[in-house]
Amino acid sequence: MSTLAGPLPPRRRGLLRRIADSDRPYQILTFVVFAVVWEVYARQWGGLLIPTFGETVVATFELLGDPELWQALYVSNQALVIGFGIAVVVGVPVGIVLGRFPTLERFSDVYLNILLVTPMAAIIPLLVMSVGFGLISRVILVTVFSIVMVIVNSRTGVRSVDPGLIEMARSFGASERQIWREILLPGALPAIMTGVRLGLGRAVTGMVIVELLMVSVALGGLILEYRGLFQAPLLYGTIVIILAEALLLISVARWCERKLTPWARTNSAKDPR
Amino acid sequence: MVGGRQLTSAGTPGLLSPRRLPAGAISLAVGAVVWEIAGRIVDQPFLPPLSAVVARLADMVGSGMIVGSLGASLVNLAIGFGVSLALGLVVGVAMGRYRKVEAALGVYVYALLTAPSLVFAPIFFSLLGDGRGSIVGVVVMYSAFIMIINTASAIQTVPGHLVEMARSYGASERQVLLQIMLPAAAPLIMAGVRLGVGRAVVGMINGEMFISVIGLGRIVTQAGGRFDGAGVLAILLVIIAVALGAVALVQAVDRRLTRWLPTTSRPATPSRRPVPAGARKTSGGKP
Amino acid sequence: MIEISGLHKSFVGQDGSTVNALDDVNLTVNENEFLTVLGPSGCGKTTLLKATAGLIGWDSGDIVIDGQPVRGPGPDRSMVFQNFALMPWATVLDNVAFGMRMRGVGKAEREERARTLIKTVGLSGFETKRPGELSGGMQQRVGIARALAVRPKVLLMDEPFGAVDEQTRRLLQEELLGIWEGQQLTVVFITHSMEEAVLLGDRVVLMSARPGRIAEIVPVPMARPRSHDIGAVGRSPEYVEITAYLWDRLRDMHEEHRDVRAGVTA
Amino acid sequence: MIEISGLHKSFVGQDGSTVNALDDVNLTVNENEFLTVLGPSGCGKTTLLKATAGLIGWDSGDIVIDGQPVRGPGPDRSMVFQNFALMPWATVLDNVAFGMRMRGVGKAEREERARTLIKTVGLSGFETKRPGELSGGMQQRVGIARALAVRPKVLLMDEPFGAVDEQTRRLLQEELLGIWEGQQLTVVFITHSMEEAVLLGDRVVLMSARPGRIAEIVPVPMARPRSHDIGAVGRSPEYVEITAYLWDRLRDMHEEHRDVRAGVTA
Amino acid sequence: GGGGSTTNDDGTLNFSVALIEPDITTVPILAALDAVRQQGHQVKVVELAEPELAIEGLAKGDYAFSAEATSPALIAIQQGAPIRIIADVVGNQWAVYGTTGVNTCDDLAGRPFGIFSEGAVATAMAKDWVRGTCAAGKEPRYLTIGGSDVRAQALLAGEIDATPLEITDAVTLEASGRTGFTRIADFATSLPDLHPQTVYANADFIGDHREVTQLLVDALVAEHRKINENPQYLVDLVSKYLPDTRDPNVAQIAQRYVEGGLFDAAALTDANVQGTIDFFVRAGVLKDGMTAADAADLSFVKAGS
Ligand SMILES: Nc1ncnc2c1ncn2[C@@H]1O[C@H](COP(=O)(O)OP(=O)(O)OP(=O)(O)O)[C@@H](O)[C@H]1O
Ligand SMILES: Nc1ncnc2c1ncn2[C@@H]1O[C@H](COP(=O)(O)OP(=O)(O)OP(=O)(O)O)[C@@H](O)[C@H]1O
Ligand SMILES: [Mg+2]
Ligand SMILES: [Mg+2]
Repeated sequence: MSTLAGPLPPRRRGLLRRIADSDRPYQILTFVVFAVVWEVYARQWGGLLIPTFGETVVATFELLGDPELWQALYVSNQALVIGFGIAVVVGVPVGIVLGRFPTLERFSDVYLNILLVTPMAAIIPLLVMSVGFGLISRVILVTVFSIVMVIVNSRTGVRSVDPGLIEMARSFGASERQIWREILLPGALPAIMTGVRLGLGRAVTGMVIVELLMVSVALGGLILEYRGLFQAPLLYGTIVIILAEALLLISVARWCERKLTPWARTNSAKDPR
Repeated sequence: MVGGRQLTSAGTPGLLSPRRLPAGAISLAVGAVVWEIAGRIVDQPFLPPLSAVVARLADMVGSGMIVGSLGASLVNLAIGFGVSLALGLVVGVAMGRYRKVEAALGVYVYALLTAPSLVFAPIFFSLLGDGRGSIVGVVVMYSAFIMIINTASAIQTVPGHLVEMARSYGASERQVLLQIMLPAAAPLIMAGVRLGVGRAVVGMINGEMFISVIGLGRIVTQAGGRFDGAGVLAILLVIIAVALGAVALVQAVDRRLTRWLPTTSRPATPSRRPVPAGARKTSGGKP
Repeated sequence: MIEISGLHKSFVGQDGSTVNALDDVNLTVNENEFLTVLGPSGCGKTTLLKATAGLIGWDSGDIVIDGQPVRGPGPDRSMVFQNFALMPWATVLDNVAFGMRMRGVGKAEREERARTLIKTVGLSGFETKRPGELSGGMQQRVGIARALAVRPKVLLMDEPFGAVDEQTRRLLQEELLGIWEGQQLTVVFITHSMEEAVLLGDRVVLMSARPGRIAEIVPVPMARPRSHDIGAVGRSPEYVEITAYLWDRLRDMHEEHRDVRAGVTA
Repeated sequence: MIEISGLHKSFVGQDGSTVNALDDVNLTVNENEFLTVLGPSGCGKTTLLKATAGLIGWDSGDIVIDGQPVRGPGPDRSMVFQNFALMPWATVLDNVAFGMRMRGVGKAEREERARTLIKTVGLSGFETKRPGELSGGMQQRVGIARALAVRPKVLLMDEPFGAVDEQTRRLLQEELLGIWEGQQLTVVFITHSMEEAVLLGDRVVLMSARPGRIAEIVPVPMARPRSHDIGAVGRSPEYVEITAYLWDRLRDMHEEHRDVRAGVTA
Repeated sequence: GGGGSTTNDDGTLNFSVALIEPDITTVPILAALDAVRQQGHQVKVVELAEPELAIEGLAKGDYAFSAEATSPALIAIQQGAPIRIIADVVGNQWAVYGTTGVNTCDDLAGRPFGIFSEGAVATAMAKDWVRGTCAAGKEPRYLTIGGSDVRAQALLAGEIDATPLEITDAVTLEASGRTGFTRIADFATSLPDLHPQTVYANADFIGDHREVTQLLVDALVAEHRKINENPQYLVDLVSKYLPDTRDPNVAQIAQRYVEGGLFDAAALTDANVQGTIDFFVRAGVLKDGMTAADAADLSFVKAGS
């Protein structure tokens, strides 16, 4: 490994060097590999439901011009926004409580695990039977999908906060609530944000799954329709758009994370290469 | 109020870990009672009382349906989770440590984490056929990415001064990874592994529900289709038992690996007194 | 007044062995006294201070402050931590203001007091830096400013000047003495510097190691106020005499301890 | 021989401001020299030491050790960190053995050497404890033992005895001098104690604050070996003279610095 | 040849058949496959989750036969997949049921009407019906809900006011004890030429292995005949092939299928295959221009009868 020691390289560097140092070439490289493998596989062994890369790209742009897609996105995202909002608002405090009160944790642990491992697809029929097909059940499913990630990571985050800081805060008479807000929350923030990112991913999955399996509206409905009609490029075009949305949301979360945890950069061990 | 782990364990050293078991058992028992009562009160097919579900389960076990299915499912689970764990650690550490790896792979890892695996059923089917391969693939899909991301984040939060210290002793990159990064990141990594193992179990069932319909997934699909609440829940009990076993295993490893972790938690004894005077006199272990 | 009587505290380690950190500690700190504590590394000074702060529990014994038994931290006390205990996510200004915020001091006053104290400890210009960007000594000074900012009645200081150079230390000592002389304040001050213990203290407590006990309490007769010219105090004959005495006592204790170094029981 | 020439290093803070930590530092450390460094808190001592250790980069200038420019850490150097940098998950024994493990020392020898050094720093009986269970001074001693264990040719020590009591410090000083006298070893030793700097050093480097520069290098003429009776060295007239001189110089620097405290540029 | 098949030394075949969640309508096929097995052939039955997967496997030649909704097969055929429809699984069994107070299409104006996704047969029929019978501007509000069974539950729970159901679910609805549900449209009578569920095969396989295909079709026709002679035979088949199904209404359901004359594998003709295609073209699921000859190979049913 090259080291960071020695005089730092001069600030103005050769073009080649700058290119090699930036992220872009690696991103482009992996993308090209990915696209080529996809194209070749689809051409050689593809079937009715496996479009080529090129077809998918075309279909994706086609979809983007289609008002039906935007309508579907709008409907689907209602459940996502509400459901994920609930997951964060409820999950973070619950995670902190569990990290802070070991007794509570010991008793609730089993249920957290159960929530984590229950295949939601299996209980969808039961969910439908109990709360019906409306927005509520979609919201519930999104929340159930994402909240465990938030809780588990928040809890771990709290556990890794330096206990000396809690002592310090208590010595200044911080109430339990203040300890939460001032020490546990910021100290656990990097881990919490990881949980939020994971949860966000899961929430998008939940949003689509519920529409696939329960009430085929919006994006899930589009997927089922394109699949039923064997319109593979449109099918995967829709999926690409869903993933793009998820990635966008995750980058927003990352951006927030960087804004919220600037101190993490001075003492983290990440190799800057 | 005052004091940390040393306080709670002062009189009962070594009792800490066995104590976990009864806690789980107790809360499960409470949950069971609540379920039974709720089930009786609600009296709806979607919430049959626990007794009915257990009876159904006994029935299913008696007919040999479950045991046979379970074996094959568990093998799929083990293979899939093993692959995921290896991927999770290797790719996760690489992404956490090297910015360029993260740049190259980040998008795909997040995309695949987010993707509802169901929609990839045709791809698995096309790539891996309708047998074990597809189901193992689904298990990997479900569990690997979450572990990769958690591991990467964990690695990124390792305190820089420890890495500096190790490098000052000439630690090689490999040694920094193995001796500093992994132990320091262990708590967060294990949190991810725990999520991963749970997801793997879900993947196993979903693979059996949404690609080729076999094993437990088949039983649960059929029960769901009949709105046989008791049947669905009976299978879920089995799945949850399997998963809890797997998670417990991970947690046991976790506890071994992260024993050093200081407590940020409040002590289990909620007394506001620093400790009743003299209460621990005998436990002090004065020579 | 702080009355500590019959205090016992032992730690059970993760490896199962027990360390007797405090063994029958009896100590009275008078109202507005400046008490300094000396003792070998690991003898239980920090433990004693944290117990007084109400941060850790103990096995038996009592700590009573102004007639009230200690049950936890209180607004009358504030502490300077040996390991600084700064919040890595907060700026210097926010770290210093933290204690005040916990005690409900309004924002404007908070900032003003914080800035004044940052100046006092010589960190002007670093208000917006985070701890990760400070040198060790600078971090320590942030912790001192934070503890002073809440204007406590009892100030518990755990090796507060250990990481700063002697000049800065002298300045901080003078500042501290000035503050102490100017208001109603009891100080318990742990240090490894005999000079510092004598220069600052009304009495010097000597602790012995494992099990931690109070070995001796040495009164310091030098006149107050000393803050105007600490250097002069350091040249007075009483100062030289007491320091020499402490030096001998501590050496004896150290040698004793080396002989019976058996504080750790399996 | 360590040759540092024209070393510049500035930190760009997260708030956008720049801190000049080192500004044109020139310094030669001779083979087997014991060099001590004094300077106001935050003047760049740690930065200089870390650069020499090959742990951080710098803006311009050179560090050359035995003819080889420093490009990273090397097996010839080991460092005692100001903030200890102990691995919280490892026991005292494992922490001390860490450096040796990195350098491929076999397990049996590792353990044996680690145990010897743990005894040297006065921590026998604590081999199986983890850092969280140690007092501040004990943690510091673990860090010292770890650095000594690898038997480096250059030992870089950043305030290594700052958190221990004076008796322990005296013992450790004697041990360190003994080791240094007994083998081929170059030591760069940062301290805040003028006494310590003079007692131990062949030369004392005075640094001035922000921007960090070498203000003066003061040779220490006292005879070697000094390890047998450090106390006696401390009573010699040369010692008293040099300490007084350093004291004056540092006070001047401090006052200067107070006037121009403008090291932070927006 | 296709069908993932291999030929054994003794001339018998190894091949796979893909089925989607077997139910009462598919058990005759399972029975027929047993008959094929008795001739020495090795038949592997794979249960898949989605009809699309079966079609995909069929098109790639992994499977020899499959049996499910007709429309995906037709769509795939139109896209050039080597698939041929060879026999009928069950006739048009669909009917629209409405809750209390819903008797005609107009009653549904603006009210929730449960359908499955686009492209599904039942959806196409329901929309066709709405187009044909509802007054203009009185369309119901469509609510997409997967699975006939789920829709039956939703109807029971009052989540929707009407929906197309299969016989099995209709019987369940009737047997639920809740009254007031009416059959507002019966596609079995209005669209008798539509065959929503058929048996289809990999074209290469049936080309290479005509005898085996014939064997299967004949066996299926025979099974259907036995059922029509005695509905109890179907009940027996269900308990043999779907042992964990404990539908208490199975006898009643069997009776209804037989009464409707819905089981007749040989019922496919060029005309009604064309009719089925035309219906899907009308529904917008298929593009214009497909003929019965493109989609079906009826030689086997013809040879049998
Ligand atoms: N959390 C803990 N768990 C276990 N043992 C502990 C803990 N804290 C302190 N000890 C032990 O208690 C003893 C006293 O520790 P303490 O920190 O009070 O020493 P100290 O006098 O402050 O030393 P120093 O001057 O080095 O800071 C030590 O032997 C230490 O190992
Ligand atoms: N990682 C960093 N980021 C930004 N600024 C830094 C960083 N490390 C050090 N500095 C700044 O560089 C200057 C010198 O720091 P350094 O740690 O070298 O001081 P020092 O001489 O060791 O002080 P002390 O005696 O207090 O330990 C300080 O002003 C500090 O604020
Ligand atoms: Mg201490
Ligand atoms: Mg420093």
